[in-house]
Amino acid sequence: MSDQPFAITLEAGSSLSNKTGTWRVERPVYLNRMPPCNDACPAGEDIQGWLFHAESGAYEEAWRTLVADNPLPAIMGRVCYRPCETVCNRAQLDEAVGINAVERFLGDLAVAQGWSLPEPAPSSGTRVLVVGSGPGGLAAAYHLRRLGHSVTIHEAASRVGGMMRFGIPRYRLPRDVLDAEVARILDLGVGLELDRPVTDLAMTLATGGFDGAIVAVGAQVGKHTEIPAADSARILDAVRLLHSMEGEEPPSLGRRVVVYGGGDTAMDAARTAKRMGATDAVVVYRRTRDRMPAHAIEIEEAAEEGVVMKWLSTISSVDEGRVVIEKMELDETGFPRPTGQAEELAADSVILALGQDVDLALFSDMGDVAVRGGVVGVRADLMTGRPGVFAVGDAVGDDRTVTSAVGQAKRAARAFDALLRGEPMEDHHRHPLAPFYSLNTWYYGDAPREVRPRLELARRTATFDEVKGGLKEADALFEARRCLSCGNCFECDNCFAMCPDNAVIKLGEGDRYRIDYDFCKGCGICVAECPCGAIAMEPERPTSGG
Amino acid sequence: MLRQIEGSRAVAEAVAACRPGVVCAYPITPQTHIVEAIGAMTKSGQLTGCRFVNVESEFAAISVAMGASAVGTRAYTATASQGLLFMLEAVYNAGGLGLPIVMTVANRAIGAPINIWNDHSDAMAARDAGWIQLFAENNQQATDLHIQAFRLAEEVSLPVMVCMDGFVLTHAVERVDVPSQDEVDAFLPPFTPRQVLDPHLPTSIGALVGPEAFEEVRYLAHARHLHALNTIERIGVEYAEVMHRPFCGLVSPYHSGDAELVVVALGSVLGAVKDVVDELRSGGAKVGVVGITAFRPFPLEALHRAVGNASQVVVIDRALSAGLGGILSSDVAMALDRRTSIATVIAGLGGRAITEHSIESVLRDALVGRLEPLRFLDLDHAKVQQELAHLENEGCSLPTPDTGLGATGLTKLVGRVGT
Amino acid sequence: MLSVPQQLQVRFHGRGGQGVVTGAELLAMASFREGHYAQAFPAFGSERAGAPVTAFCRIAPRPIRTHSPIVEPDVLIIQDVTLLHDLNLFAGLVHRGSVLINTPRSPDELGLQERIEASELRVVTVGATELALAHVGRPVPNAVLLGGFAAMEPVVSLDALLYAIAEKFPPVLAKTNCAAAVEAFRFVTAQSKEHCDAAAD
Amino acid sequence: MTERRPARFYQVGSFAAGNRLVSLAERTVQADPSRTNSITSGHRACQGCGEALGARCVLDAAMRATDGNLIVVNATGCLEVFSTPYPESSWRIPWMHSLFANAASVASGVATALEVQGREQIRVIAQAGDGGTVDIGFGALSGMFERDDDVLFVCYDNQAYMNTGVQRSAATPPAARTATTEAIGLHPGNPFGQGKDMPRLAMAHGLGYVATATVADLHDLEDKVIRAMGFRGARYLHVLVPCPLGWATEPSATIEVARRAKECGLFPVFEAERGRVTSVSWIRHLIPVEEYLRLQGRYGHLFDADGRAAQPEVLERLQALADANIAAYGLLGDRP
Repeated sequence: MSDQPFAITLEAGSSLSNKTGTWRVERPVYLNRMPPCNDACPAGEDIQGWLFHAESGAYEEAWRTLVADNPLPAIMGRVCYRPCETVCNRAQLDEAVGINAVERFLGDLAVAQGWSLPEPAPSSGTRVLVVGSGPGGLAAAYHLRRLGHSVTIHEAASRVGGMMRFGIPRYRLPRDVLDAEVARILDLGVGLELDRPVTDLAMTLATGGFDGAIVAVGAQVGKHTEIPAADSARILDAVRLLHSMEGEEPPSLGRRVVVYGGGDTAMDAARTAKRMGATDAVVVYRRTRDRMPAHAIEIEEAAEEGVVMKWLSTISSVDEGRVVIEKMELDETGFPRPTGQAEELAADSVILALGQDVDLALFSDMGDVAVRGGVVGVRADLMTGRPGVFAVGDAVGDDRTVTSAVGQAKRAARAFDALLRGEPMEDHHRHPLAPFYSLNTWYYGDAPREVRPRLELARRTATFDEVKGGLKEADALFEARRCLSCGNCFECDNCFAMCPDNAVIKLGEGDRYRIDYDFCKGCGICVAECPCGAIAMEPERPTSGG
Repeated sequence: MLRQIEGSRAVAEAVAACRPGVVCAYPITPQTHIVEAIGAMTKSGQLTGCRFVNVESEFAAISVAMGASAVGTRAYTATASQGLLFMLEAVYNAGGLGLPIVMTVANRAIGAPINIWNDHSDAMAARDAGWIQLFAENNQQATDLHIQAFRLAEEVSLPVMVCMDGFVLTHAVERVDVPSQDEVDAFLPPFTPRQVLDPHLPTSIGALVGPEAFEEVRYLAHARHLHALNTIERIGVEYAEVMHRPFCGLVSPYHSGDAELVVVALGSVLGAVKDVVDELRSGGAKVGVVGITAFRPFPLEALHRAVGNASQVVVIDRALSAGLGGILSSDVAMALDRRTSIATVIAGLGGRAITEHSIESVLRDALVGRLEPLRFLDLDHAKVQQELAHLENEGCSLPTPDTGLGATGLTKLVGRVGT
Repeated sequence: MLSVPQQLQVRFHGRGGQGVVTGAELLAMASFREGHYAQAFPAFGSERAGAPVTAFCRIAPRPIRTHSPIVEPDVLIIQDVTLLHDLNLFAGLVHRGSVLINTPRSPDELGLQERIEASELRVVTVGATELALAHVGRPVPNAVLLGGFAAMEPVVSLDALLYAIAEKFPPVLAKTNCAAAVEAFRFVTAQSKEHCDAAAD
Repeated sequence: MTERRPARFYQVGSFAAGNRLVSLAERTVQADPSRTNSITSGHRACQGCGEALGARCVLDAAMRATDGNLIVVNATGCLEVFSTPYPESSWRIPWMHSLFANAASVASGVATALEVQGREQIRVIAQAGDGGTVDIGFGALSGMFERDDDVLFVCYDNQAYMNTGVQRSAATPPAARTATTEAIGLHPGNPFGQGKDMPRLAMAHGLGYVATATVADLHDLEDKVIRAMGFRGARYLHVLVPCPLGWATEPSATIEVARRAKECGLFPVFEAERGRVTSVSWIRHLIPVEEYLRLQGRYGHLFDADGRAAQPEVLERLQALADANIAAYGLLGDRP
């Protein structure tokens, strides 16, 4: 430079000695926010996490991320009521991401590919009893086994699966899928003893030499109500009906069937009746549709299959071939009260689906285990009053879905493990939620009107044995790629590309970025243009800065 | 080769022989013949490796030359009068950036009133632009100065303006020895720029410079000009040898060594003055003349030496600084001892002929101490008196410029020369 | 080489488009060829075609330093006879100066007697335009007229003039102009001879 | 431009600078860690300066297109002042500043000289703000255009003289407040019916390539720069670069404002060759002009304290301008 004219001609790039970071009053910081789907998932899945892998077609990695929390994706992909999709931010853009469909795709792919679950940790020498082989039991067994404990499942029935087998009809959950995912868990070396009802938990623990137990018994006892009925009247219990669909000779229901109740089980019963040849399947419910406990999707599908709903009605009596119905009306508190008007319905049989109870007799000899209102009292970590004894699923109430059972099982298993190791349960702090407004959705391609119907179509195609079909690989990929990655950087390079001061440093694929506070002037463009809300401004700390 | 040739043509051929890479110009009288000729040479193929750019204004002409120079290509342009003023902002810029452009200024008056004829107002308006300014006395010199100008500009990294009187020289057909290509090649090496825009060595040319360094930048520009004084002489000597010419340096003295009265002037008027000097000397008067070739940088020492012991200096100024008087004479005054008196003769404005007769009468007046400090040569006094009188009736009384200035300190400088 | 007095100053008068400036330049080139020093320059103006135009030519045995306009010409070359009505035409013309006029008519027919006698002028006429039309096919009399000048003033030889014409003009134009110039030279030579004879009487 | 590249609808970050799901070639130059950073850190531009960003995007793309053989001539203005205050320069490429009005001419000289030197592989960009382009630099620019010199002229349009304190230029839009068109009197802000449509003027010169773009769409902007470098002769690129100072916008809103300028139709984004419009960047989500104007203090007088229209008739006139663009350029494409 010496020969260059003084001051008139300058050295290239010499402004690097001018640290403009001192201009800053606010500084951008990278953060992770909780995506609504993960937040809402009862099974505690890292949905965004496994979608991230699915987006790039890394399906096995996606599946492995998934089963870290839930060993039953193929099942979950069929029976879950998808709270994740209800809260999906994408729904405000065009259509919620078909998370459940992708989960099922991954689950089925894993079965087809014969992917096996991760190897258990070295044996801890601890023996754990799991009561019940339903979703809660299986999930608990899986997590405990992975943590190195030896696990034995005691199942009262002669076949594995609990309510997944005896409560959920085949058309919603084909048994080969159930068997495949159960087998995969058992392959980890989980002991399964069938026809082993546990009637006295304390004794079973003692005699079996178990260090603890996770009780995951399902709600298998149908509720009853007193209805005046002729002896000739044919009245069955929905739970039994669905149970009897497995294996032994199914009962004959006749052509005209009335189902009493408004829960998912009522829908299952009605739709099962349809499949058993009933021409009329009428659901009688004492309140209105919006108060029906059954999930909307179940009601829709039942209606599509020709199931008729009778709202604001109670059955006052049952005779051979007919039932008498009394019309109800809602009082100002929304409680149904009789109107006195009666109506007759032809019915060859009446199925009662008025809810289920859990048989908690096994705790009768455990004074320190509180049983109230048909459920076991547990702490936040799902441990009962008896140290080392946990309860999950139907037994602790909650929404009594497969998904929450699986989620509780995971939490119980981890809590149990921590207890055994004498470590406190590490409570990983939850990130703040990533609401829709925190996103800059410009950067996501929109789904034009014409393709939106296709989204739905791709997710459900009616077949005889299974209502919903699976996604083709292309559709699954497409669906996965619709994820907005809410609250978590997916390395779109916007911050790196749009900083007027080149103050964002790209650390390389997978390593995200770093702000160069020597030069960042704190304009906040990176925050404004981050598609997924993974950067935030915070007040400059006087001590630091460029 | 000796030829009877128009000044513009001779200059065009000299410039072409310097192998410029980019020549750009906008038409303005009386510079047109030069660039027309160069344009023709590029089209005919006589001048290869050169692009002639027809630009949309003088402002663009100088700017194109700057761009070309900044990437290391020899650039040339020519202009005059309003054209020079229209490009003046960029002229200063080229001076400040030190881009070694060579530009011919076919000196012409500046309007209003519009006037296409010769004087030095244009060059004087650009005298502080940081350019080297050389003035040609005749077409031989104009030709030679252009060739030296490229060498000079590139050696000292400053743009050079070669001034030749419009029409008087540009359109005069005279005997000129136009150097051959070989002779020019032997004298002028290829252009190696001091600073250049190059993707391999990126630099930033043309920074914003604040108060903390601006004065230093200007100081260095001044130093560069002072340094150029020596370079001009050195190159002059070398050129004289290579081309077998009489040496022409910063100034050209003629009978000034023993003169008591020395005339100082720029450009083509010098010829007539020399004739007059011979005339007066034949009558025994000790008069001489010093022509200034390098007006910027101004050769204070060389001029001082050339003027020698003259007791009186008469400066013929071909431009007027209204409200002051002579421009050249103000500079000349700086080169003189206190005891040397100085008078300014404003002459040849807007093409007004400067005849030997008029020059002679001025000098005779000076010799007998009858020359005012400021005289307008061949001024139509009747006309201006009438106009002044008219103004006086309007209520504003004005002193007549020449006598008016007589009241100032300049009179004290006027001494009588021995008679 | 033909001799020049101390200095010969020629002033050309014509109209825009008649090649007045070129005429002065041609004379300078011929003088250069002849070994003299010469300087030609136009009276600079913003005139357009048709307007009166003036040009000058200095010829000297030593270098010409001055660049002043010529105020006292020794010779006038008038390319357009219609300019004679302009009284300033003869301004500054030296006593016993010469005048070359482009016209087929004789000096007597031009009504210049008074002036001629007053200043003892020598006036020569030649129909240069006609010659130009005949040889060149264009009414451009400048080169042709110089043929007459060569015959009239012993400063440049016809050869030097023809050389200059050949150098200045493209071949065809040069050839025809030379032919016309030669004819003008002969015409004026003859005329001058008559003049001398008449003077001898 | 968006229409030219294969559409990747539904995909994560389809329109982001980079996208891990697509090849490096399909990502923006700005997403490339090895980009030139033609104008590097330490420059003195305001927080959120659109011009600093725009210049880096344009020049980095040009550097890629020319394989590093680039020379840049810069007119006087903000960009020049904040990038080269002695003793520091932010330019990492050969760069020269001469004057306000002569960037195009200087660039002509550079290009001509390179041609004479037989180094045509080195390409030339002249750049200026709107003042140096549409006003004081227009004569030189028109001359360069007309001679078809091998120069790409880039105008970073922030719609006023920001360097001198936000005075009105011939690129200042109607109703906008500047220091010389204050928001006072009967007709506050810049008058309607004035100003130059510079891209159209460039097209009228019959240039091989003319394009408009904004800093909001890097794919589009970079594609156009790279495309422009594929042509020889004079080319013109007009880039809208919001100025937080002059527009009175949040520094963080720079990209959003530019995006809305395009999405409301007030700033048509298109390409033209030899005077004919050859392609148009469609509006993705059409918005009323209010949504663009509302973000900017320079239009503050058009809204009352509660953000309601204070001068509906002015908003209507501005909307009419947008509608006219939408119709003239078919900014809604083939969509209803």
